[in-house]
Amino acid sequence: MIEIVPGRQYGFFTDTTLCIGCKACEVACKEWNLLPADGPGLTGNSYDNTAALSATSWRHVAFIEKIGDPSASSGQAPSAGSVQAGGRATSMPPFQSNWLMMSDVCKHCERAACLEACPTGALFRTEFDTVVVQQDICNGCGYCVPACPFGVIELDLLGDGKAHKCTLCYDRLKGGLEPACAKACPTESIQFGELGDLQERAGRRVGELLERGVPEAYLYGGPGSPGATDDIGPLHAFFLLIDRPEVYNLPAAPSLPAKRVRPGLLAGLATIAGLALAAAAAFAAGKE
Amino acid sequence: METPYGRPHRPAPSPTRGEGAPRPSPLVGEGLGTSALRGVRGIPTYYGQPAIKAGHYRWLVVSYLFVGGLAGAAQLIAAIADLLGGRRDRAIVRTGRYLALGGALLSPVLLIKDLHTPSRWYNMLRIFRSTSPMSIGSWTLAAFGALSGLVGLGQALEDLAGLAVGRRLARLSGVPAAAAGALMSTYTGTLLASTSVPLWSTADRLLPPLFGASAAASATAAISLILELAGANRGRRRLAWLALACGGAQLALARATEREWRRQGVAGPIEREPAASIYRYGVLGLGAAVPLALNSVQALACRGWRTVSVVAAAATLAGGYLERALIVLAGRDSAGRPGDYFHLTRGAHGPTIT
Amino acid sequence: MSPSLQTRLRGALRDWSLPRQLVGADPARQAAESAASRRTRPRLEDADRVGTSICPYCAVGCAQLIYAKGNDVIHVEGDPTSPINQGTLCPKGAATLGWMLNPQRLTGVKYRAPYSDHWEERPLEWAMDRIAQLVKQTRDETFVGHLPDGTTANHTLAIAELGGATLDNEENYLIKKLCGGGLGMVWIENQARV
Amino acid sequence: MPSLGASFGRGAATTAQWDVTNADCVVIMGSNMAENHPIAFRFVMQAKEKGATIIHVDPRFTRTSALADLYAPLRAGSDIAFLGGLISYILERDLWFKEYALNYTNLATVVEDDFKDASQLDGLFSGWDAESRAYRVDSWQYQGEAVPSSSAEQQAQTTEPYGEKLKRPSDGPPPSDPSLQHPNCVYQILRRHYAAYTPEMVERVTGCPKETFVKVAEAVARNSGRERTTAWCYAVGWTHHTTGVQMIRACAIIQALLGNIGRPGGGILALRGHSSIQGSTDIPTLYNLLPGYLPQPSAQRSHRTFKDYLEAEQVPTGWWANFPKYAVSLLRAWYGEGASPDNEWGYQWLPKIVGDHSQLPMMLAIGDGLIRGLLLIGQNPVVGGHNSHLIRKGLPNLDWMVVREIFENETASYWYRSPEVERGEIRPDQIKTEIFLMPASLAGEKEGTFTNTHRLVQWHDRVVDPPGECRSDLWFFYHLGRRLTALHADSDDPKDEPIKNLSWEYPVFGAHVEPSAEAVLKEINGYTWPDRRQVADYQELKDDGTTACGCWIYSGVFPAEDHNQARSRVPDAPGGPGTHLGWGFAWPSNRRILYNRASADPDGQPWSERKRYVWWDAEQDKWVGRDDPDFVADKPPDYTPDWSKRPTGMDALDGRSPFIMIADGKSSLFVPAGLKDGPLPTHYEPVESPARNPLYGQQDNPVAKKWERPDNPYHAVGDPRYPYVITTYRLTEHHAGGIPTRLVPSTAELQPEGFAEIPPELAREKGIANLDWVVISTARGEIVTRALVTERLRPLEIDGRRIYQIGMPWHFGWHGYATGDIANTLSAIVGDPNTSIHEGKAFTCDLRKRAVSSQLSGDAGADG
Repeated sequence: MIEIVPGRQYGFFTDTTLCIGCKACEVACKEWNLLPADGPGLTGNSYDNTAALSATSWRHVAFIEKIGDPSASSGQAPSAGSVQAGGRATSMPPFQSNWLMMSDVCKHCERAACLEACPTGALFRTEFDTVVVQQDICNGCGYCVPACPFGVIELDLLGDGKAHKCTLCYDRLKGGLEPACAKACPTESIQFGELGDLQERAGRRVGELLERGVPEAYLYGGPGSPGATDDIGPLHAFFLLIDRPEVYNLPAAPSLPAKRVRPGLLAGLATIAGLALAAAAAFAAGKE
Repeated sequence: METPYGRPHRPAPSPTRGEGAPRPSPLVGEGLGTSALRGVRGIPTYYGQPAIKAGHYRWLVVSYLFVGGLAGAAQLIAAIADLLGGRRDRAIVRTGRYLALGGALLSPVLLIKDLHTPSRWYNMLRIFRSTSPMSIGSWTLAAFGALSGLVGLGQALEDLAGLAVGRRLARLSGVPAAAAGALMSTYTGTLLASTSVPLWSTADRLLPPLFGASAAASATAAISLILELAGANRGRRRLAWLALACGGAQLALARATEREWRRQGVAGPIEREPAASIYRYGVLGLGAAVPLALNSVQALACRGWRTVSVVAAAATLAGGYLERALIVLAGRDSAGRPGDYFHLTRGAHGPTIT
Repeated sequence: MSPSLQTRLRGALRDWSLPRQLVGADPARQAAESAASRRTRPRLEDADRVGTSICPYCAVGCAQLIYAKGNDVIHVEGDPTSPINQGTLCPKGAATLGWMLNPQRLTGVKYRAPYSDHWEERPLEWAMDRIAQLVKQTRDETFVGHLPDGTTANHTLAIAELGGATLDNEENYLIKKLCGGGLGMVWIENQARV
Repeated sequence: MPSLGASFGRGAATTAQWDVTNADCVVIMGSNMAENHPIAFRFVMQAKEKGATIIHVDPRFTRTSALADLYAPLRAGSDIAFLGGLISYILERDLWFKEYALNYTNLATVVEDDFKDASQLDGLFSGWDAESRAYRVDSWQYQGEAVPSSSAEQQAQTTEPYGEKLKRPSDGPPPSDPSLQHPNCVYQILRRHYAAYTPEMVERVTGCPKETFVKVAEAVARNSGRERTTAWCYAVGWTHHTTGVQMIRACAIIQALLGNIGRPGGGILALRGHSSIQGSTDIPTLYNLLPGYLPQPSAQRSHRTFKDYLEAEQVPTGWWANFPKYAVSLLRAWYGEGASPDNEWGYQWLPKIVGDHSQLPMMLAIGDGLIRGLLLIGQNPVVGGHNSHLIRKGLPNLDWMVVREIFENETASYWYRSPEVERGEIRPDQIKTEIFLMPASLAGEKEGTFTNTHRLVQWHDRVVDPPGECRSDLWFFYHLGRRLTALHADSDDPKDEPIKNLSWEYPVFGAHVEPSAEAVLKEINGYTWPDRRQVADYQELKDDGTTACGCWIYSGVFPAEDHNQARSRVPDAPGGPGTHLGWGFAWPSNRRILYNRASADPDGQPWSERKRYVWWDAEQDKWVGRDDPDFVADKPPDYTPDWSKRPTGMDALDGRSPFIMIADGKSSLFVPAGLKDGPLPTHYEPVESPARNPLYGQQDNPVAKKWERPDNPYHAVGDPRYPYVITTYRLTEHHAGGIPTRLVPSTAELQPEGFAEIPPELAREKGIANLDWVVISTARGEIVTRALVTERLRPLEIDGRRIYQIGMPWHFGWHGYATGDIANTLSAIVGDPNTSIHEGKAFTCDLRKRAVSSQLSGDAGADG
C-alpha cells in the first residue's frame, strides 16, 4: 500500500509488457468515476472498441496485432514452422509481443499544454502534482482540446459541455486511496506510486528486459526519453513500450504549444507597427 | 449519488445488419502484415486514428477572428488618423471609432455563444495566464471593450453635442485603445498557433502577422466602404494607399505561410478540394489580388473612382473572412491526419528506437 | 437579481483567483484551486458499512468489498487481503456495481398467460402460490411409483430444473433436496456441463 | 470431472490457483486463461516473472498466446493427438520421473491378457460390442482382479457391471511387474498405444509444426522431476468435445508420468466458468449425483434396496470404503425423524434415474413434450444451450416455465422476440405456456457461499436488501417447499411421503422472511443426531443414523456452532507458508493441494528442498508441512497391509499410496473402470470434421452421445457444403450467456456486437472485407454477423490439405446494449459419452459474404 501525502509527486507507470488487454482499467475507471458508455461500436480494429481517450473514456487499451510478420516483432527470423503455419509466429519473444496491448491514459505532463492553455484556471495542478479539470470552474471554452499534444482531453458535448479527462482519481488520492484503474489492474501493468520510485523501477525494468531478450524495450515519457521532449516531460503517467511510439498512436517528440505564444505575439505586433507607420505616412502625407 | 446507469448509454448506434458503415479495413487487400504498423512517409499510424483532437471551433470563432481583428485595426487606424490626419480625415476617425465600438460589442457575444457552459463566461476573467492566448485574449478584449467604450462615448459627445471634452476624452483613451486594438488584430493568430494542430502550429510566426495584415486590410476596406456608401469619402486616395500596404503585406504573408506548410509537410488540408480552390481564388485572388490591382490603379492614377473603391473594399472583406474560415476549418482536417502530426513530431532524428 | 444568480456570483467571487494571483500565489496551483477541489473526498468515506463478498461472475473466486450507505450500494472493489485477487478485479468483476445498480434489473414478477402476447405485472405471493399449484398438479399427473418391471422409481419425468452454477451452495442444496429428495424430480441439471 | 476422478480419485482441480506461482513451466491448453480467468492468470505472470516458461496450445492466437513464450497452434479437437504425442515423446526418450511413477502410479500394474488397445484394433479397444455400441470392460481389468472405479461417480456412469471375477482388491495388491517387461503391464501398453503418435503424426493431425511441438515437449520434460515442476491449466476448451474427458485424461497421464501431481507448482488446474460451478458439482444440481459425489440411485443398476445400493457402490479398499457413513448421514439430513433403519433411512424416497437426464436430452425432452414444467434458475439455454433453434421451437410445448433472473433473458422472451417469431414459425397466440419471470438477487443482496475453481468455499455477506421483489433463490425454494409441504400435509398417498417427510425447518429473518443460509450451511457441514452438535470433520460421520450431513466433503466448513470457516479471511503474511489455510475452506478438510503425500518421496522425505511441501516427521510420527496432509496423518511411509487379514478401507493401502480415493492408492495411468470410451485416451476426430482420422479407421468416438434426428442433423465427414472448422468461445469483456454484461454499459461497449474471426487468407478467397456482414451456416441453422478479419487465426496444413478455422464468441443475443446473432444456433446436440458435455469447440460450417439486399435470416435485433 502506497502512502499518499500532499506535496509529493504521484503518477502512473504503465508497463505494456505485462498488459493482457483485459480492459479492467477502463471499466474500473468508469465505475468509480460514474462515466457513461461512449463506445464507437464495433471498430474492426482488433479488440479495440474504445478507439480513443475521450471526455467519458479516461483509459483506453490499444491493440496492435503483429502475428503476421514475426520478424517485425522482435527481429527474430520466423521459425521454419511458423511459415508452414500460414506465415505466423509460433515462438514468442519474451513478454507481450506479437499482439501489443497498451492502456493509454492522460499523461499528467510536467508542463501540461491543457493547463497552460486554460483561461479560467479550471485546469490546475493538484497537491499531488497531477493535472485536473475543476468541474465547478470549467466553462467549456474548449481551448485545452486542440492544445493537448496527446489528444487526451475533450469536451463532453453530449453531456455537461465541460472538459473532462483522467483526474488520476483526485478524490481517491485525497482519501489516501490508489486510483481505481491501478487498483483493478490484474497484472500490475498499471503501477501507481511516487514518480521518483516509479521512474527508478521503470529504469530497472527496462534493463531487466534488455537482459531477458527484449531489445526493443524503452520508456516513453521518462526523463529525456521520447514523449518527454520540449519541457513537456517527464510525463507523470509514462509507459514502457516495445515498438515505435506511433504504433501506439503516440507522438515521438511532441512540442509545447505555449512556447509559440511569445514569438507569435511579437511577430504580429511588429507587423502591425509596420502597417501603422504606413498609415501614419499616408495620413501625414495627405495633410495639406 | 448520480449513477451513470440513469444516464443514456450512448455508443454510436452500431449499423443495422447489412448497412455496415464503411470503415478502414486494416487487413484485407493489404496482404499479410500488420496494418496498424503501416503509415505514410514510413511512419506508422494507429489504424489511421487521429492522434490529437481538433476542438470544436467553427463559424462563431471564425466570425470572431474576423470581427475582433477588424475592430482592433479600425481603432488603430482611427487613432493614427486622429493624431496625424487633417480635418478631412475626421470622417475616417469617426467611422473607425464606431466600427471599433461595434466590433468590441459584437465580439464577446460571439465568444460567449461559443462556450459550452456560457453561464460561466465570467470565469474568463477569473485568472490571468500568460501561457494562454485565450487568457491573454480575454483580458485584451475586456480592455479593448472598455477603452473602445470611452472612445465611442467621447466621439458621440463630440458628434451629438459638439462638446470639446468629448473630443479630448476620445483622443486620450484612443491611444491605449489603439494599443489594445493592435493586440486584438494579431493575438488570434497565436491563439491558433499555440495548439498541437499541425496546420496551425507550424505557422506560429506567420499566422499572427497574416491575421494582423488582413485585419488592417479589412478595417481599411470597411471604413472606405462605409464612407463610399455614405457618399462622403474624401480620404479615398489615402485609404487606397493604406489598403495597398495592408493588402501587399497580407498577400506576401499568405504566400509565406503556404510555403511554410509545404516545407513542413502539413499542407495537405489546403491542397485538397474545395479548400484549394477557395484558397487560390477566394483568399488570394478575390481577397488580395483584386483589391491590390484596383487600389494601385487608384493610387497611381492619383485619383479614385467610387465603384472601384466599393468593389475593392467588398472583395477585401470577403477575402478576409474566407481566409479565417479556411484556416480554422482546414485546421480541423489537419488535426485528423495522424500522418502529418507524426511527421511533425518525429523528432530531430526520428524516435530514438528501432 | 435571482437567488441562484446571487449564489453563483458569490461563489464566483469566492473562487476568484486574480487577487490570490496578485499576492503571489501560483496561477497553475493554489491560485487556481476551486472550492470543490478543496472539498472533494472519495465517496467510500460516506459508507456506513462494508461487507465481504465474492465476485458473482467466473469461478476464480475474487473477494470483493461492498460499500453501502443506508440500503444503497455505493461502490464495489477488490479486497486487497484476498490471496486470490489481492484487490484486483477483471473487467467483469469491476462492473459488479453496474450490475447491481442497473436500472434495467427486474424488480417485480412478470407473468405471461397462456396464448397471451404480453407480460403482466403480478404480485410475488400470487406467483408463488400459482407455481406451487402447478408443480403439485404436474407431479400428481405424472408420478411413477414403479417401472413396468416392478422396480421402484418414485420419480416424475415431467418437471425439470435447470441452472445452479451461478447459485450459492446453500441454494443448490435446497434445490436438490426439495426437487430430488422431496418431489422425485430427476431432470435436475446446471451449467456444469455447458 | 470424471477424467480427473478416474485418474487421481477426485473430480476437481488438484491444486490452488496461487500455487501456479511456484511452477517452473505452465502449459495452458484447452483454455484461454488470460481472457477468461484474468485474475488467475496473474499467477502465471508471477511465475513468468520468476523465469517460468509459459506455453499456450490453442486453435486461436489469443490474449493468452500474446503473453506466452511458446504458442502452439492446433486444429480444434485434435488435442489428444498432441497430448498422445507428448506421452510417446516422454516414454520413448525416457524423460519420465521413474521413482515417482513407479511408486505412485499403476505403471507397473499388469492388465488382463485379452486386453487389446486402439493401435491393435484400428481405433477400438477390446470388449467392443457393436450391437449395443458400448464396451464390455472385463478385458480392461487388472489381471485376475475386478477393479472398482476410482470414485462412485464414475461407477454410476459405466454402462456395464463388471464380469464375475475371482479376486477383490482386499485380497492383495494388484499384479504388477516392476521390471516393466510384461507385455501387458501398463508401461508397455502405453508405449504400444501411443507408438504412432510421432512428432510427424502430430503435425499431420493437428497442423502444429513439429518443431513447435518438440519445443513444447522439451520444455515440459525439462521442467519436471525432483527439482522442478510443471503445472497445466485447462478449461472448457477441453471439456466441450465428444472426447473431452479423454483429453483431460491424457493430461493426467503426462502429469503423473512426470511426477507433477500433489507437488507445489505442479498439478492440473481446472478453470471453471461460473461463480459456483465447482460447488454445483459438489452439491450437485445434476441428475446423476447426490451431494458429495454419491451416485443417484438408478433403475438401470442393482439399486433396488439400500443394501443393494451400498454393495454396488461401496469400494472395499481406500477411502471410499466409508461410503455407507456418508449415504446414511445424507438421508438423515434430508428426512430427519422420517429416516430409520426400518425404512432403509428413506432410501426408497429418492427418485431413481432411468437414463441420461442431462441438459442435452432435456432440451429434446422438452421439445417432445415429455417435460411439461421447467424451472430455469439463472440459466439462459436459448443462448447457452446447443442447437438453439431446436430449443426455441421446443419451448412452446411446456405447460409452464419459471425463469429466475436478474434481467429478462432470451429464454424468457423467446415467445415474442425470437427470430422464429420474426419469421412466423412461432406465434404467441399458439403458445400455451404459462411463463413466470421472477426477479432474483445478487451476492451482496443475499448471504451464502460460492465454491471457486480450486474447491475454495467462500462466504459472501448480505450487505443490502435486494431491490423491489428481487429474492434469493434460497428464498424461492424455501418458500416453494413450505407451500408444497402445506399442500401435501394431509395426503395419505404413498407417493407424497418424501415431501411430507422432508425436513424443511430453517430459521428465517427480516421483512422478506429470508431463510438463514448459515443454518443451511450448518446442515451441509453435518451435525450429530438428534442433539445437533456440529461435526468437526467427516471422520466423525457414522452409518448408524447418529449423524446427519448434507455433503460429507464439506464437513469442516462449519465445524462449531459459531465458526463459519467459509467466512474466515486470514491470509498468510508475505513469506508465510503461502497455503492461506486461514482464508475460506477448501474441501476436503481445508486441503489446498490434493494428493500432497506425493510431494514427498516413497520414504516420506521431500523430493527436493526447492519443492518441499508435506513430509513424514519421524520424531512426531506424523505427516507435517505447509498443508493439511492428504493421507492418514500417522500412517508411516513404510506401512504395508497385512493381506492375511483381508484388510479393507485405508488399512488396505500402503504408506506409499498418495491417491487414497482410488482402490489401490495409485494414480490410474490406465483406467480399468469408470470410463465408457476406453482405458486410454485415443485420438478421434470431432463428430463433425473436415478430415478423416489419420490415425485409425475409427473416425470419431465410438460411444459419443448422438441424438441424430431431423431437427438435429450432423454433417458427414468432409461434407463439401460445410468445409470450415468453427470454434465458439468467450471474451474477457462478456460473461457466459451475456446477460450480466450485455446490459451493463461499461462492459457492453467494450465488445458491442457479435462477430466472427476469419483468417485473411479465407477472407480474401471469399471477398470478405473487415466488418463486412457474413452468413455462417450449418445444417442446424444460419446466422448473420460481422467479419473480424484477423491473422490471429491461421490456415493449417492438415494431412496435406489446407484447412481454415473460424471463431465466434457465443455471448450474444437480442437483449441489451451489445447484441448479435446466437452462435449456438449453429451448434449441434452431441456429447461426450461420460459427461454428456456438448461439442461446441469443434464442428463444421459454411461461410459466405452477405449480399446487402438479401433477407435477414439471422437471430439478432437490438433493443430499441
